Amino acid sequence: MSVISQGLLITAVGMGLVFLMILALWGIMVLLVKLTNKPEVEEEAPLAETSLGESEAVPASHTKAALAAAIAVAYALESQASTAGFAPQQGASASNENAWWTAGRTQQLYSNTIRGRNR
Amino acid sequence: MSVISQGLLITAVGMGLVFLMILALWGIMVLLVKLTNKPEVEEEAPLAETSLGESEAVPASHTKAALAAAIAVAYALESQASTAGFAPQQGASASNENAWWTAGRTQQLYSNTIRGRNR
Amino acid sequence: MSVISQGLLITAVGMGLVFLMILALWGIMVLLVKLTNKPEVEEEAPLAETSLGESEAVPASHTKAALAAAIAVAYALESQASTAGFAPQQGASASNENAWWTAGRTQQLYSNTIRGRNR
Amino acid sequence: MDFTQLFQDLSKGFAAFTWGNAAMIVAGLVLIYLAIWKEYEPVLLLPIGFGCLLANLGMSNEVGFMKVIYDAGIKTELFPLLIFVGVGAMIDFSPLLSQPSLVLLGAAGQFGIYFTLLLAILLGFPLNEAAAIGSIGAIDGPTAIFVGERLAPSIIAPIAVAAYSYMSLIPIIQPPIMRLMTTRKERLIRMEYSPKPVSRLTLVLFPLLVTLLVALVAPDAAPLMAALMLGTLLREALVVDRLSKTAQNELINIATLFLGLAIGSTMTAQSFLNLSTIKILLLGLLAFVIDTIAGLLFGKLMAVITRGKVNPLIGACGISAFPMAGRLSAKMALEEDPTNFILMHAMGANTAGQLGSVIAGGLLLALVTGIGG
Amino acid sequence: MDFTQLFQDLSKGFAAFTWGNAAMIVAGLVLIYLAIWKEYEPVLLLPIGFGCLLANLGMSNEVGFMKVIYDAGIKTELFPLLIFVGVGAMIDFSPLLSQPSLVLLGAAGQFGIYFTLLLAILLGFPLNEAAAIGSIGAIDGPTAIFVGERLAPSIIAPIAVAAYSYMSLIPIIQPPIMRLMTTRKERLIRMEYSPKPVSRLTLVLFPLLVTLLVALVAPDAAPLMAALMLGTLLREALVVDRLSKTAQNELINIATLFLGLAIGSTMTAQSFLNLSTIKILLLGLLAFVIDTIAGLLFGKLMAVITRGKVNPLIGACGISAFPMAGRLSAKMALEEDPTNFILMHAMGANTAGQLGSVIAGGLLLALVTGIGG
Amino acid sequence: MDFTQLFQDLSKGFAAFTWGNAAMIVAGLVLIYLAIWKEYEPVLLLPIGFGCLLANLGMSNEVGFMKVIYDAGIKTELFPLLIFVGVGAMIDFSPLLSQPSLVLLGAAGQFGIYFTLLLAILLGFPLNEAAAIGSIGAIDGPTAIFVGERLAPSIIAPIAVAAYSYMSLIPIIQPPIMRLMTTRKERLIRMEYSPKPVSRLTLVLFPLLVTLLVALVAPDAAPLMAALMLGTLLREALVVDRLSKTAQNELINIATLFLGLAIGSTMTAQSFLNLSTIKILLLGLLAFVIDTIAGLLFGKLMAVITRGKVNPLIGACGISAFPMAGRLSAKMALEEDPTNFILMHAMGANTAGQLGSVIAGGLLLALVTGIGG
Ligand code: NA
Ligand code: NA
Ligand code: NA
Repeated sequence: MSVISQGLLITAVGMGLVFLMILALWGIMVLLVKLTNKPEVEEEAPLAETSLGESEAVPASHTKAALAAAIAVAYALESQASTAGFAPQQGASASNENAWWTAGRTQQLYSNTIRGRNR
Repeated sequence: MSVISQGLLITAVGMGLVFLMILALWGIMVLLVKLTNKPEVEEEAPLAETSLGESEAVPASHTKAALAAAIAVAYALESQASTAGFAPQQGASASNENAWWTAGRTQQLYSNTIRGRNR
Repeated sequence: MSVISQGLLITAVGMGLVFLMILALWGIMVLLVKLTNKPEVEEEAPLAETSLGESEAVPASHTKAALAAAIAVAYALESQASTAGFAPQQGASASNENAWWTAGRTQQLYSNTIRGRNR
Repeated sequence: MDFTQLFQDLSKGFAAFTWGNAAMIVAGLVLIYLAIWKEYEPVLLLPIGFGCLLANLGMSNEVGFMKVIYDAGIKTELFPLLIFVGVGAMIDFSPLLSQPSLVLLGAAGQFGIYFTLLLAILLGFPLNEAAAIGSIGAIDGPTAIFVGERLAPSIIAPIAVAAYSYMSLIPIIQPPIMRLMTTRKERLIRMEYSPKPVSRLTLVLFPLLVTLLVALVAPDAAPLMAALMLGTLLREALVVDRLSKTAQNELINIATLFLGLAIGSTMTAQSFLNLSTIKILLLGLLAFVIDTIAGLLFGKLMAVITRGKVNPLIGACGISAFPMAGRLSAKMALEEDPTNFILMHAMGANTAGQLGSVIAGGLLLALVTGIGG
Repeated sequence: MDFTQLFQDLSKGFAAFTWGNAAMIVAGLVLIYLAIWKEYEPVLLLPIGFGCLLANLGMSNEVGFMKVIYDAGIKTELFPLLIFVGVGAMIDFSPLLSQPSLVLLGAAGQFGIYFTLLLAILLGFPLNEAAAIGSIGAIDGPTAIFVGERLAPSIIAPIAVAAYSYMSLIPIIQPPIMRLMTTRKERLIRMEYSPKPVSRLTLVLFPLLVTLLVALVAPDAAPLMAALMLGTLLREALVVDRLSKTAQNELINIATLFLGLAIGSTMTAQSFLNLSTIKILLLGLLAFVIDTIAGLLFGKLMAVITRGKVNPLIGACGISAFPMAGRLSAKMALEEDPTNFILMHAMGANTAGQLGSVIAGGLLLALVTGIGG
Repeated sequence: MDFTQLFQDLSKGFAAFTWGNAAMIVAGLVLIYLAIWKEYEPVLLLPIGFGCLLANLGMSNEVGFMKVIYDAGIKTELFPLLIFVGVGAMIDFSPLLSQPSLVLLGAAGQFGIYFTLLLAILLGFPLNEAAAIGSIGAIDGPTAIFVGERLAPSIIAPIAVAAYSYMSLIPIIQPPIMRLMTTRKERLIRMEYSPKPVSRLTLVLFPLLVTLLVALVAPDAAPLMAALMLGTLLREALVVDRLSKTAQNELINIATLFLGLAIGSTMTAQSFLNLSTIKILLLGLLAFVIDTIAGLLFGKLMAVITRGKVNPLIGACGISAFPMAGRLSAKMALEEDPTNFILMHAMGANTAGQLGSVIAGGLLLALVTGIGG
């Protein structure tokens, strides 16, 4: 068999297997998430309020809280820079999506730190 | 000689020697402590008072000081956790025993940190 | 050739080459500094004033600033001790010489830390 | 006493120096320049550049202390693996696990590997070298070095240089392709934030299952994947902070420094200054472009299938290049619409690309050994 | 072109996989579960468990990168020694030095070693293996691995697993024995806080003298004791903080991670799945029990001799298992009387047990080599 | 069963112990004493002293784990180089670059090397050993070990001990010579603070150019200089903080600890307790004195040439011994005039001495190999 035929064979088999394995991975992940995560009751909002403590007017405090969160995340990002941390929280929790959203806003504000020095 | 006889011999000689060496160690330690430690004059209490500065009523301040010490030790224990530190003070000093006592109280209060994560 | 003649030869050639290389290094350094450093406008004094902000009476504030700087440097030296840092600033800047001067004063005040523990 | 010999001994440094060495030193200086002033992957390009200097000043990986380092870390494959333990401890797989379908993007971004392999064969490279060159398309430094070192150690230097240089050039290479391949409407697509929480159990079981799967199906990728997943396990276990931090700091720093030096020390004039190197560098660039195009096309396909619920930009993260590609895609979406945050999805696709790259690298190894060996 | 061979090459992962491997993978997962959710010595059981997975997925200590790590750290005995340098830098010997008589408790807690050795011989193990199994009774990971690796490297895996697993099970194994063996009155005994201060000179000379003594009398234990005492010296010197901190952090973390992986990588199905392993695990458990009983009995003896000035509970710390056993004894005393703090005495006895274990391990090596070799 | 053999095996520690060992243990204890209570270079003298203890208790560099460490780090020359990477990352060359003429002082402080070499030849040492002894005059630990290990590994122990001991004794050795060689008027000379700023580009190019120059002209010094300059490059690049900090901490700490132990482990009674050692120690002291005198004379010459713009005290920093010598000179100037700060100039001369020492060490290697080899 010529080298180019070998190459074509490798390409066909290789990409096929890559897709097969990724599909297998997909299945495993779906199954895994389904088996290991029970539906949870919403518990974020009250928690956040409790932890902030003094939230009186909802809209205002919400803005403030978001700002505070953004600053906190920015600080966390900054301080995590040395370990190339890029995720807003280690060990995703129930408030996962909000954290990412906030991180997005923060990164926007601090866009000059996106390409950090230490990676 | 059968294997079991060998085992018995090893046991006899081994435990004998372990005790001998531990006794030797005992002697060395007693001697070492005696030779390297001169009798010291009590100097803790005044030191403690001086360092606290404003101790007026003895019993009250004592309690406060103990509490402060307990908190300090708790904090130290917490922050030493990453190096599996368990002793209240590095390099024992004259106030050795008080520190241990305080550490005991503190560990009691914070018993959930006794089996720390990092060891 | 006798060993001592060899030694004398090595001494002559060796010290000669050391001086030659150091001279070469001198030339390289002079050239390097000349080529890579453009003449800069003085910008220290205003900067310092701006950063301090509230300097009213020059002599008094100068003393205070020097003291503040000395304390800051002392603190920096102390905290850098673990990495054997001895220079007042990493990456020399335009205010290079002042920093060294201050460091000198500080080291004088804290002379007992000159022979640090960790080097 | 022989003065001639003394002079020879003193001038041996100059005597061994060639024009080729001078050229390579310039190349090393360029790498160092890119590292320091352009901040292109400085932790790797700086040591590689300095190693290149050393290699052409009589301190190549064939003598002395650089040989010791090279033999200890590259020949044993230890450095790439140690780096992967650290990288694994830095990766958060929860974005991927909360949106498992993103994993498909990690497959598409591997087309560049095989495309480059074919092209390299056409350019006359033997199969093993062509495959090693293809591994640049994994767009993942440790994978490329691991695969390259096994298949064709003689061309490991240009492969590593291409892999790391282009990876650091991602913010320059990808955006034009992204703009060309997607419509403004597509780039404006907002992606729903999945409300699915990911439990600790999931995050712990995931690395174990992936290790198992890959070790069985693509055993040649097993060491790489195992190292990566070990790092993730240390991270998600939450009970071994000591080890997780060590992996993310001392271990990866030391391994990175010496890996860079060791790779650089193979860049001697005689091994690097030839037509092959230029071909490899060009093929590597092509691999990056093809990977990006394939990823974007697959992203567009997913956008169509999901009826506009997937922003095709995240297709470009499937190439790996973790975490730069993920950040870049999110940034591109923000440029179109400053309120469109797709960072989480981009990172999900990016980690999928990381997994896909390791798997593809392992399969490549197995196939080339099986067919060509 | 041979498709059969290609298929074989692709399926080699599956082909080599046996039911035994599956069983061992389950075992590895159990270790990981215990590490993460039960927090049983996670820094060791997690790497061991993961190494076990690797070993049964084609990455044992006989091939590839795990062989490199195993040969570099276990065969050379370097990992246990590096760990001991770190442990030494964490140990404060002042509680022991201010109450030297506590050192006697460190001898009693070694009976388990010899008892287990005898039992192992009765169960048919050859002398070297029996002694290696006995070393589990030292109740100290590095000592057991050091002794086991020299006497019977083929059974190092079950020995290490037993040593570390049971050590982490101390809070479950010891309390019932402690309650059974001591009366409530004994457990209520308060111990005087010795007012003797310990000078810096004492703390510096102590590790030097111990090194000297052990190197002369039990030279086989010398490397272990020297490493431990080096750590203590770095700690107590007070002038080399840099080194002391490095020993307590980077050095011990890196050594622990790789020791765990390397030990785990010896747990292949063919070496681990046999009757011997089960016997070893049972004997190991027995060793722990005997050690505890002997320690408590000796504690009771000391209580009698000192006329009730010694709380027998601290006898249970003489087994080593530093620092878990020390903490546990103090906790048991607190459970009886919430104002009875014996932590300092318990730690003194515990450090004595650490010394005793190393000495006993070294003597075991010498005796078995001398008699059986 | 042979009880005699058992007894022999148990008493082998005592049996191998000689009076020589006892004497060397006392020597080791003296080193430890100097390290801890006199704080003479404790990070090195403490491990060396402890290594000396081990060497004379059956754990020399010829057996067991100390052999592993010695072979891995000293024979491969890796430890001195790793230490130099860390030292380089700690050195700030801007004082030198803002006053380039200070570099001349770095040449003068190397006379001691050659003077000692000649004296050693007169005392009957063969050429290679004489040159190795001369390397003590480099007054730089890693350089002395690097050169000594290549030229005469059998006397590496006294060389290393002399180098580090006297280096730590700098505050005792130099002041009397400084007072004797300089007038009060000279010591009162104030030095202008150069206003020249040093740009980042300068600081980055400097290590690269120095590496180039030394590799071409003194290739034998190339590894040492390359390691030092790599550290400086990591520091001044400003973009690889991770690597710079790792070099300054973990890397140098681990290398220092094991270098010390390994050097100490060569100090067995049979290799150390002889007349040669005493001669070497005396010659080493002389080397320090000569270096200081030569440096001061050169400083006086510069004072004359510059018409009193150079304080001759900084001549004493050209000997290397970074950073102790620099600090000491500045302190001596302060003693005469509490407002005369010459720390920056002293540090410039001191870093020049560091460069000069490495260069002189490399040339020594080349010359001895060329002439004597
Ligand atoms: Na890829
Ligand atoms: Na024990
Ligand atoms: Na010198």
